[in-house]
Amino acid sequence: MPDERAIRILEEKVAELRRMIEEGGLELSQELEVLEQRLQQLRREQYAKLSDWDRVQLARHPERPRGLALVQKVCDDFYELRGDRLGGDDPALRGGVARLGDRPVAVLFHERGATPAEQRACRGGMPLPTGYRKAVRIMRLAGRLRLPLVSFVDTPGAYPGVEAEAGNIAGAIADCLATLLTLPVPTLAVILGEGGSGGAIAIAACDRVLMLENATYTVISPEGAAAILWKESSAAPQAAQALALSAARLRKLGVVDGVIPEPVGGAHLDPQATAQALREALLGHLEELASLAVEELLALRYSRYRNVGIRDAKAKTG
Amino acid sequence: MPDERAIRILEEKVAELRRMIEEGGLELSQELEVLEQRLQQLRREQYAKLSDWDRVQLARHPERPRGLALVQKVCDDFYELRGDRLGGDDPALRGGVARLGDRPVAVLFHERGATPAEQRACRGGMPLPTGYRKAVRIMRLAGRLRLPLVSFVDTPGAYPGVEAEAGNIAGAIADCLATLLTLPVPTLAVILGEGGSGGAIAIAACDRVLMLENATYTVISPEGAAAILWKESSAAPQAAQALALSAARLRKLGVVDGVIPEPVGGAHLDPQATAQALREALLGHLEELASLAVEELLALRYSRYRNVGIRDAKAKTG
Amino acid sequence: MPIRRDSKERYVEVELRRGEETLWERCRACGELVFRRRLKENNYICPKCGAYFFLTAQERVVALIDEGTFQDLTLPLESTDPLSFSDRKPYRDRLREAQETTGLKDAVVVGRGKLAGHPVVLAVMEFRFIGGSMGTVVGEQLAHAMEQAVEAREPFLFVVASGGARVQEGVLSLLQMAKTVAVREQLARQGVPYIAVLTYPSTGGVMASLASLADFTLAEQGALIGFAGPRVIEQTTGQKLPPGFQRAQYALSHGVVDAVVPREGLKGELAHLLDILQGVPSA
Amino acid sequence: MPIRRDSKERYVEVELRRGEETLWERCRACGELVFRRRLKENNYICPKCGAYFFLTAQERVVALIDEGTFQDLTLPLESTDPLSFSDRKPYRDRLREAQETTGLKDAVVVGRGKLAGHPVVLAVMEFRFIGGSMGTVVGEQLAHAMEQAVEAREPFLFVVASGGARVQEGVLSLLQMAKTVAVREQLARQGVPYIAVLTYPSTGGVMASLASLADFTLAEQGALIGFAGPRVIEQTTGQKLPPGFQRAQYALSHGVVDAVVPREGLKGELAHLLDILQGVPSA
Ligand SMILES: [Zn+2]
Ligand SMILES: [Zn+2]
Repeated sequence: MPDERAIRILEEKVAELRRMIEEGGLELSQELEVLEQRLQQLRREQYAKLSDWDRVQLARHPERPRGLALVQKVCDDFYELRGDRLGGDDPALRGGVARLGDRPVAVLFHERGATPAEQRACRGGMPLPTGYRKAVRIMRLAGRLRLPLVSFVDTPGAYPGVEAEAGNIAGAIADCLATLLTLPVPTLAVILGEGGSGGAIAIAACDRVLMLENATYTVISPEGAAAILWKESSAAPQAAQALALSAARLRKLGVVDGVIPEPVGGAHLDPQATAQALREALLGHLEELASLAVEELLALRYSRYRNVGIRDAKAKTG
Repeated sequence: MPDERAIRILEEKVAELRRMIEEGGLELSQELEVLEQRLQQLRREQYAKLSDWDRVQLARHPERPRGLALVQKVCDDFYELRGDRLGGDDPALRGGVARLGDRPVAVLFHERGATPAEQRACRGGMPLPTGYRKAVRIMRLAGRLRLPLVSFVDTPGAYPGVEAEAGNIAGAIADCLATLLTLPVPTLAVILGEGGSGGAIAIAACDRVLMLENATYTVISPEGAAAILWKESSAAPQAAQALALSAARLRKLGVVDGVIPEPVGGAHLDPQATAQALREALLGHLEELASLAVEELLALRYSRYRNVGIRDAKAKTG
Repeated sequence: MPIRRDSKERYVEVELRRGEETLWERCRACGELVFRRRLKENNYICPKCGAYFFLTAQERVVALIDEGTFQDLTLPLESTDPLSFSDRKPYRDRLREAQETTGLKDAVVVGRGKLAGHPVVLAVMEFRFIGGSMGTVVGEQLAHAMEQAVEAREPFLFVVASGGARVQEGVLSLLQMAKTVAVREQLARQGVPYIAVLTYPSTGGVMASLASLADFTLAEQGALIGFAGPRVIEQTTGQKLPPGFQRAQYALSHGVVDAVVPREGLKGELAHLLDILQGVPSA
Repeated sequence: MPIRRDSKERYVEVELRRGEETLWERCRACGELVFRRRLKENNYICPKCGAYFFLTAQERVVALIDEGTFQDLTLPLESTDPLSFSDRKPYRDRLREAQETTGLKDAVVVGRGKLAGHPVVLAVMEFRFIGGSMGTVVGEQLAHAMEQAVEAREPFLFVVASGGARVQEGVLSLLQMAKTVAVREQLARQGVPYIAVLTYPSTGGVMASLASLADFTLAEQGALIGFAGPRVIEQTTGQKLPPGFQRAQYALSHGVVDAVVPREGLKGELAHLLDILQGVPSA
């Protein structure tokens, strides 16, 4: 982000002027306006040239709207459901029931935690098997009660640790997929921040998959790909580019059904506007999906996933 | 068992004579025959007057045929399936697929262990949540592959321990019941030894429920009932009588569909004959159930369990 | 029922209230005398120490259902004593005594009413009736309640207060586990929501069947939730029980319940959930 | 692929065999030279030390399927390199090299044949092809294999040897997890048995989808079974890995597989299972 420094300087100046106006009562509003316009312009210019690696940073931005705070902004009401009924409850993958517009829905979302203590408990938003098993429970509940399911995806990936393996994290993710793909209700996913690998797709393999403009969705982190394929961690920006992890690339690949624009500079600069845009997109897709008969919905979903990548595997004689 | 001592003495004499005949080549076979007849007669007499408390002892007899050894005798072939796919595998509740006559079936059974080490691992045949979750997995597999399910029940009850509660043993039993009662294949249970409370019914709520002649099936152990209701442990024999836990009483109550006779003196005196009788009973019931359409099977099952006890709750005006 | 204190949960004392109408009641947790009307106004929470008193099934109904909307649907059934059971006292005598104490025929009340305006069908267990145990009558009443919920297409609310299956009806009680689960699966098939509220105690056969299978499970603060009772576990295994074992917070952290709610917040919490579920099941 | 020894499992060494046909092969576990024909006769288990050599997909087929009954059903597909991916080397070059080494178009062989007389449809992964990774071609071949099994009403056998999703096809590889699971659900609906055999390695995206959802799951002795690789776990968490971590016996004791089978017993074990399942699916 080459213009980053200019933007920072301008931001400081704007803040300074604003303070002077407010505190000292100085008449500098014209100067302020000029500076603000210039700042917006610079932001737009910088924003227009974001590299995929820049987007990875935005997707990970500590102030990016995500988790419970965002779900509460997007939905009209939310009631959290806890526990997998098998002995545990993972704070890194949460869910419940909510109203979205006029509709009751079931909701799943990754959580990174609001406080440092919560953040530790959420392991940076990397769920344990118990999280995915709670997700399966909530999916089944959604199926029983005919509630559409909305997934808010934001995880670096499932937790790579001994306790996760001891609890069969691979099987837990597979069970999520099997449940989600046969669920007799509309399913909708939106990638909010990081859509990291198996830990993300476990709740993202839906009838419709949306992405926020700067979100990423990838089979492996750019750092991981750099280490494995380039054999040097400094290749992460290149890897980010190569992996086609941006919303725009994935939209072109047909993996994503819609890209939701973010405020200039990124979602963290206006969480309320982001939530509002998200809400409208979700309401529109829900409306469409709700008009389908269950058999039709399942047939469309099956065809979508049965055929994914099929045109990328070309027939070769011999 | 008042004639117990006479029987033991006769048994010793018979064994002694037999040894003398074999080792010494003595011609005592006539005497042996007389003694053996007398022994059989005593056994029959004693057997005819068994109290329910006596049957509790027989059901718990350490040499009673049960677990893997019995399943292998009853079935033509058996392949064990291990693990709940959630992180554990309980040796106290086992299962797999087997052939029974011409039919592939799924099998579940309680296990108490053959060796002392196994017995410790099986906690006296009291399963943990992981055991019931493995049972649910095998039930679902039976449903997918259209395999009739055969349950061999023999447990003092689910394990009453901290780890069992921490793993939601109550929920695990409830899940077994919910899965079993909606399984789209014929289900058959036979109570082999102890059918102890929730830990037993979790796999016993089937289309047909059979009992070995001296097996018990009870809501609480006689000792437990004595402690709670009589406030003295010495009342266990009375409690056994009061609880109506015997096959004969339960057959009369309509809880059990068939009682399989045991060899005189109890199943432990001839495991092979017991297994054979069991096998024939199971084959007969399987044959009957297999002739039903799935919808009919489920309707009959629903009506059986929906209506259980209904005639025991009488309408009362006022 | 011994008095139990648990340092991990503020509201944890549990007492059996006497049947008689007296002006004052002595709190067995703190020993203070409490004015009975004051106690009632305070949701039967001791104003001195915060201990919870048992609620009768009728008091639960009053606490949860909007005034004037409750319709009693309890079937006029009582047990036939199918085993002719007698321990130190005949079961028939125990039944008669429990009926006299509670004014009920057995350990559950079934009805229909509105909760903060939302129609529900509910079943509320009565702990004073032989420990809220489930025999053939309770099983039939619960089945009936769920069938009413399916018929009315209204959420089913089950308030649990039960030590388990009724010993005096033997395996017939055990089989009520299967019966109630079978009917619960009809709710599921019909898309009818099922909300369970677990109170002190929710254990044994009821917990190992219907009470564990709700779509939404709330625990009243201080509730005891599990399968085997704490004393049985200590005696059978010799294990030392961890602090807070089987209490509502323990159930929450072990994935068994969705929320722990103080008694005074229960109706509001249920109203919140029913608000969200408005329109479920769809007609 | 580093050589790993695990004191808990006798057969645990794993090696990559060279492509060339040589008379002798050096065992990287014990360092001894082994006569290649002897190695082959011994199921590619080192006769000196018991180490397992990797099997190619074709060798797996030979080891499992009755002679003369195998019919190759692999579709004539290869990757279009949908992302035009290049790291230090273009993906197209990697594909070409892997194709030359293995004689396959991608990392899986699909076919139909008899196993001890029992008809099966099988898919066998080829670890030498870019680590047995699953991209769009592998996903399509697996879907195709399962559809063949449904059509023929024959059990589906999946022999896993995969490190996970193919990085070079990005999210399209990730989505093959959903694709293969969706088709697996068709097997379930149709009552077609699905048997998985997990070998070294069975990790990553393949394990977190199709490979975890079998009706019957056998692990070859020494198999590595899990989601995250051991090195990733050590690096991310700093945790010390327990002995035998993610090995076949560990998977067995953690409820992930039904049996651990030495390589020489694998066909017999599968035959036993198929014997019992005879007549499943019913026509
Ligand atoms: Zn008090
Ligand atoms: Zn060697």
